[in-house]
Amino acid sequence: MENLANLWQSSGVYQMAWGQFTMILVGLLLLFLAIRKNFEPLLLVPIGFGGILANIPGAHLALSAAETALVSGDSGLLFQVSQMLGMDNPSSVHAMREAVAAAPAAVQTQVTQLALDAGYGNGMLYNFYSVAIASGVAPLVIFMGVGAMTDFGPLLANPRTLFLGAAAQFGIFATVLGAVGLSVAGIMDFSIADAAAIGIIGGADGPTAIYVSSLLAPDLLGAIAVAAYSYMALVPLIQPPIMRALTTPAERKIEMVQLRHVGTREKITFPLLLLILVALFLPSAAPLLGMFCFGNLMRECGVVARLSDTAQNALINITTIFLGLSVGSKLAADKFLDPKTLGILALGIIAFAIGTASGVLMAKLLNVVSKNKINPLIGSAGVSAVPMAARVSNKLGLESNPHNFLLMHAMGPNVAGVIGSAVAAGVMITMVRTMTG
Amino acid sequence: MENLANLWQSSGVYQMAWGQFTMILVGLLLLFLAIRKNFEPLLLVPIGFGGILANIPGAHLALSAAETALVSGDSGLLFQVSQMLGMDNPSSVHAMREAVAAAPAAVQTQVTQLALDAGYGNGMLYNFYSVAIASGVAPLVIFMGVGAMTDFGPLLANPRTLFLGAAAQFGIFATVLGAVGLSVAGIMDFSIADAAAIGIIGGADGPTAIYVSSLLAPDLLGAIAVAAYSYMALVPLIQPPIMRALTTPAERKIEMVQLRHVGTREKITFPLLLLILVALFLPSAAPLLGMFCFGNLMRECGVVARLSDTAQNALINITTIFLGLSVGSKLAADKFLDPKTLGILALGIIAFAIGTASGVLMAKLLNVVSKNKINPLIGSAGVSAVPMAARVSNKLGLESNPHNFLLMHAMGPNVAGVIGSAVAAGVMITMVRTMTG
Amino acid sequence: MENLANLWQSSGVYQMAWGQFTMILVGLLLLFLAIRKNFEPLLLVPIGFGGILANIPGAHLALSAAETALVSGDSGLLFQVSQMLGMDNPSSVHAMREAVAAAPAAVQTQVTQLALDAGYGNGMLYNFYSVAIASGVAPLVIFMGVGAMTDFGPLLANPRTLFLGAAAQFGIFATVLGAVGLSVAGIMDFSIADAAAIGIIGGADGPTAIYVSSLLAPDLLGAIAVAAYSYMALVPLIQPPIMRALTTPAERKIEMVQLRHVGTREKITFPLLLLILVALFLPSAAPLLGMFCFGNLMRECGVVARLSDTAQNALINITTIFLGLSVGSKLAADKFLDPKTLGILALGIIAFAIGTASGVLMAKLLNVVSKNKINPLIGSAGVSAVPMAARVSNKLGLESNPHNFLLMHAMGPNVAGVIGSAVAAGVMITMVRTMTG
Amino acid sequence: MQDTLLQQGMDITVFGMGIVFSFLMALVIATGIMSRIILRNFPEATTPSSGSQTPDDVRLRAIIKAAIQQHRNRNQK
Amino acid sequence: MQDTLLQQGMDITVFGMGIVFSFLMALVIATGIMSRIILRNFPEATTPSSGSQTPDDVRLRAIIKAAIQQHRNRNQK
Amino acid sequence: MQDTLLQQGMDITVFGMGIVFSFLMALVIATGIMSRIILRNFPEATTPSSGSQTPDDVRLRAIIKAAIQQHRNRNQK
Ligand code: NA
Ligand code: NA
Ligand code: NA
Repeated sequence: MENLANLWQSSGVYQMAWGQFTMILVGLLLLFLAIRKNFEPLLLVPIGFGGILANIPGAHLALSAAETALVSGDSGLLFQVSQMLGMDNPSSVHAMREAVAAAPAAVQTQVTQLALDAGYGNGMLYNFYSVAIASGVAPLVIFMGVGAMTDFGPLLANPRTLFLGAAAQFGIFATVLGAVGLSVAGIMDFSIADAAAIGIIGGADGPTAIYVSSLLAPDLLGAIAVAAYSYMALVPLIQPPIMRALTTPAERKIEMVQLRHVGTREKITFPLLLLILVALFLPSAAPLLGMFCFGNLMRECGVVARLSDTAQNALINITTIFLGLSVGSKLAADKFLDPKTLGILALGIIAFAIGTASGVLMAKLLNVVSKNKINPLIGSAGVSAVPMAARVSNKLGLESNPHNFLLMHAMGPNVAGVIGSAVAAGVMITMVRTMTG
Repeated sequence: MENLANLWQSSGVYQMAWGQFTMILVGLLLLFLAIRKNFEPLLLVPIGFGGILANIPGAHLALSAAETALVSGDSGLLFQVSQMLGMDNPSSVHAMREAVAAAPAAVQTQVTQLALDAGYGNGMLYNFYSVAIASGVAPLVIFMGVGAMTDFGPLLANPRTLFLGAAAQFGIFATVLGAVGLSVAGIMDFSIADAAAIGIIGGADGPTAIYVSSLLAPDLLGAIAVAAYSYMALVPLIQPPIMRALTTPAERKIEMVQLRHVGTREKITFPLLLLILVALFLPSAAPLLGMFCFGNLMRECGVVARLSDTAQNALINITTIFLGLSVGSKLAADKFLDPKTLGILALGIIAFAIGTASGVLMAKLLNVVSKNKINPLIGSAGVSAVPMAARVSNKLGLESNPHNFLLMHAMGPNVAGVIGSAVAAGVMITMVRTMTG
Repeated sequence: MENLANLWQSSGVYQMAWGQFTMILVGLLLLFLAIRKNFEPLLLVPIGFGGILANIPGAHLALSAAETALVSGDSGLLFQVSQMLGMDNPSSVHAMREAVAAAPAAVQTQVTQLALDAGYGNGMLYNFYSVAIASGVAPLVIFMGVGAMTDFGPLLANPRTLFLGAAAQFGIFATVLGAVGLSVAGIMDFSIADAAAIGIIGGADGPTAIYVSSLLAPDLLGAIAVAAYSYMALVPLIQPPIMRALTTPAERKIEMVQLRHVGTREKITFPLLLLILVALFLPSAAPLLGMFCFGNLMRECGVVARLSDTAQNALINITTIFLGLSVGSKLAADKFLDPKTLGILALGIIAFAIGTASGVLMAKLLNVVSKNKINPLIGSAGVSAVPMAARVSNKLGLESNPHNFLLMHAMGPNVAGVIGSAVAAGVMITMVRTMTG
Repeated sequence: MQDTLLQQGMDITVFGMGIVFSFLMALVIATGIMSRIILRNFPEATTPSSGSQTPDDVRLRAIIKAAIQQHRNRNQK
Repeated sequence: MQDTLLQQGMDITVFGMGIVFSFLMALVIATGIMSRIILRNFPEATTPSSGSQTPDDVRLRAIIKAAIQQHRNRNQK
Repeated sequence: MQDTLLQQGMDITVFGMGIVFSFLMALVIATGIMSRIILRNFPEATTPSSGSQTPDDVRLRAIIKAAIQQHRNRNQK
């Protein structure tokens, strides 16, 4: 009988809190969007599934050994932990979890050893998160793979489009200001690190967003990643009205000069050039852009085809699976079901809108000062969201002028946007660390 | 001269104990069975080879830094360790190794640091085992890959076959009772955790067996994994006599209604349904069944084909290599050459036999209460051992009735058996932890 | 304004020291050699790129958390560290870094925890190095893949060629003597461990060289790996003059008997035979040769084709990427820009030359005592450098006798050289540990 | 102690087998409901089953199709 | 404190946007110089772009070529 | 100390080279014995060497065979 009671107490129904139930529904919603609506399925299928796993009551898949011990341990164990933490009278287990997270590394080690001795272990998703994201490796490997898949030809044929990629990053910084504004107005409570991590959603680049928030605001990582990937999938809905509002029919009809052929030598040299500029001026962007350039060099140099092939296939696929599940581990109810998530979702879509607008306006500005006209529809591709945003530019271009194929022209600002948001990420990481450190 | 003596003392011949010699022969036997007799070669080739490597005298490939220090260290180092362990007069190095294994995590860390300072390091296979098995990740990744390879169509067309998969798990629990019985009778000395880990051999599912024994009885893992995979390979020998003995010729001739077509929607929904039932009722089975459902969802959802492909190929292959070598590391002579191994081998084959019989009998029982008759030969497929057991059902069916193809019908109970043994694994892990914790 | 100053101070230009600038040029040179001159591009592209990354000023990609803290921390933090190290008045940050490296593991843990609490983390390349090389796993996995790519047929058809592979290893030991000589003469300051690690360059086998130097002389690893791979690429330039000088035109015209067919059974048995000899006589070579034999057994046994395929493709490619970047992390200016590097480069080329000569001379010696004549041109292939050295033998053979194809004959000593240098590696690791331990 | 071990074994067997059966019975019922809902609401016009075609297959077939087409064109000349 | 947060946000925006623009402007200039140097010194005879062909493609084409060749030979008999 | 270093170097060279030779000589002998036993007891009817065909190759060939077959059938109409 006691056994039956134990089993019942260990079963999900008994332990399920409303938060976990809600989060399982959120996970199912993400899966629905990914599978039926084709919202970035490569990421949102693992993220949604991981989110469900993280919220299975009693399974503790997303908790460390120490957290599991705090959640499931008896009062004797909790007392020992409170002693280690120097807490005389801890108000709640939740307060103790926060105290452990804030404790010096040596104390954390002690608590972990105590948990291990009591028979608790890390949850599966916690291990995935530690290895894939906390170490920083998964977003970087994805970036390497993206580099190996990127053709800089259109950008090299028309380097001016880098300005479009730069302008579109204004979405990032406007969002930082927005997040700060919400805090100053007392509506939300975002720190400067939170604000920076939220802003990066505007970069419209998943691995960059995950990398930055893992460093600056790990608690918000789940919401930020979900927002980033969802809005990337929504680019065909978000961008067109903004693009139409900011351009005249005449502008939308501009035909662009055909791009010149770009040779192998230029393609090989470009990633090295970018790397050297990073080395000289922006060391904090070195991990992201370094791996990106490395992937691209492997692609273009022509002598390591088997490595490039693996970086674009087996390696990026394996990493994507574990990255997605790890992001899902951050969809735990107590982190995600927070008013902050609403703020993040609202700010994220504003970020995309402002980025789109800035890109279009910059294209119009460039047309003022230069002879070879740019169709401002390709400005919106500067947000990155490769290759969706470029396709949107192409589609709107064809609507206005059925003979005007903008796709290749839009690939320039599109990949420029990847570089631009990695630069912005580097700047923000450095500045936030200086401010808070 | 001293150098020559040192080299001789470090050479294998000098250090080889009979146990290691025997285990190298066991490793060669496993390789022979795998390569010439086609006994689950994907696993038994790495396991057999790993077993040989683990028993190379003087190489210490399967030992941790601390264990290597205890085995090779001088008396000064041994004295320091005994002080750390609080042993006044340790009887043997073996006793000290056991004391280290039982010591609190903080003491283990101290001993390890001492060993590292003295220049000892972890053996190669020890590292593989820690990363692949002790962390739990390798069996889970294999399960994900198996999920991505599994077609639930036949099961969905005839869900009643889930009962066959349930019944066949009686082999597991009968074996638990058998192991307990041997202990009570004083013949063997199995704890309840040992008994549960041995029972899972009857699940006829390699990764499940490895996962459970890594949690409940790591010392027995080598013997359990070898038994599980060997008997899976022996299914075509073990099952037919039992199946013939329990069925009449008329029963064996039963033709089954052709399976209905199962659509994509059902196939996509099924893994999610299973996941939700696990979340509600059986959180302890969440890691195994969660990864299994994730793999299957990737397969069926149709939008992440490249992830599904990687899960079925590169990722599962890489994991299999390291899983096999890691299991081999548990074939060290002092663990494997133990009367317990004989007990495990004997109990394992009984488990298979009882599981087979239970599946067949359950099919006959279902025929009593239902209209659409089931050919009881497909009941034996409920032990899992995918797809070997289903092929055995098919073969015996054709013997009795050359027009009766049972293969697809047997795939239903076959995959049900995978679910069934994962459920059994979850139940046993929870109950044993409650009992011993 | 303060912010701008901070950013400027964190930028590369401000922090770039001449050493780092030089090393970036060295990295670019390696990339040039790899891409344009086809110098072992699979390794030298990642190594060169990693070398550039490691020298980006201010990015600290190759430093541990503790090292980063020492390099960037304020005086308060430095004071705390010096207390932990028991240094009253540390002369420089460099001295403190060395003291940390030499400190007991427990003290290192303390310093690391302090660094983590202060917000410093491991650099990306440092993490890659720890996982891939410090653990020993990457060279071993590469060796497994090489084993899976190796056909021992030519060696089995003519086992005498093993003597050529043995003789060519004299290059290794002559170089050890050379390094010791430079130290005794006071020109360089190599320890016996350094000398052994340098000698292994003469093995002309990249993963073996990296494995040995990671164990015996991690600080020299960068220079040793660069030398090993560069000289392997230079084999077509280094070997021919030596081969011509040591052979007569008549010898170069010797036609060899066609190799007999070697069956599957022999090919399956050979890796097991080699493994058993290693187990009996040379446990210290067990990790390298064990993984090599395992890869070869997977290849030949015919029942694990999917594992063999993965070992030869996805797995070895992934490992190569991270191995290369990790080696690059050892191209930090303060390690590489050292007179020792010049010594290593000079000794390395001598090693190749002596190895080549020894192989050729041994072939001539074998001809004195045996009936079936060996073309001494295949002796040089004993240095390994698979398959470059065998191709060189073939080319020189065709120059002298247009009907004489030596390629398959040279593959025997070529793969024998891989075994030979792995044996030499094992011997040296054991002997150096005995001497210094 | 031995009694306890036996008792523990019995407990695991009885509750274990019970839960395996209950869980799989729940799964049978839930699967039945699920299938009925889907078949009623989304009666499929026999769609080819997806999920097993890798992009490689698709590419392969495309290339082979193209190769054969090209070959036929040449033969027709 | 709130003032400081606002100030921090402004700092990040102003300097951040400035650096993004300056960096990409530097990249535009450097790329321009690089392209000019390469085009002047190594005028390519339109080489086919490399880097995107995987070994698989190559093998595949080779096999298909061989298959068609073989097929044609048989047809010609 | 310097003497010792030299001595250590000599030791490594002499014993190292000795062991490399002895080990490979043992391997030559063992290989010879192994080959003789196998050739005497299992004289092979020249079997094709295995181990180098990946499943991909097999699938590829099957598909191409099928493609050609199908093509030929159509041409014969
Ligand atoms: Na962007
Ligand atoms: Na089963
Ligand atoms: Na060699």
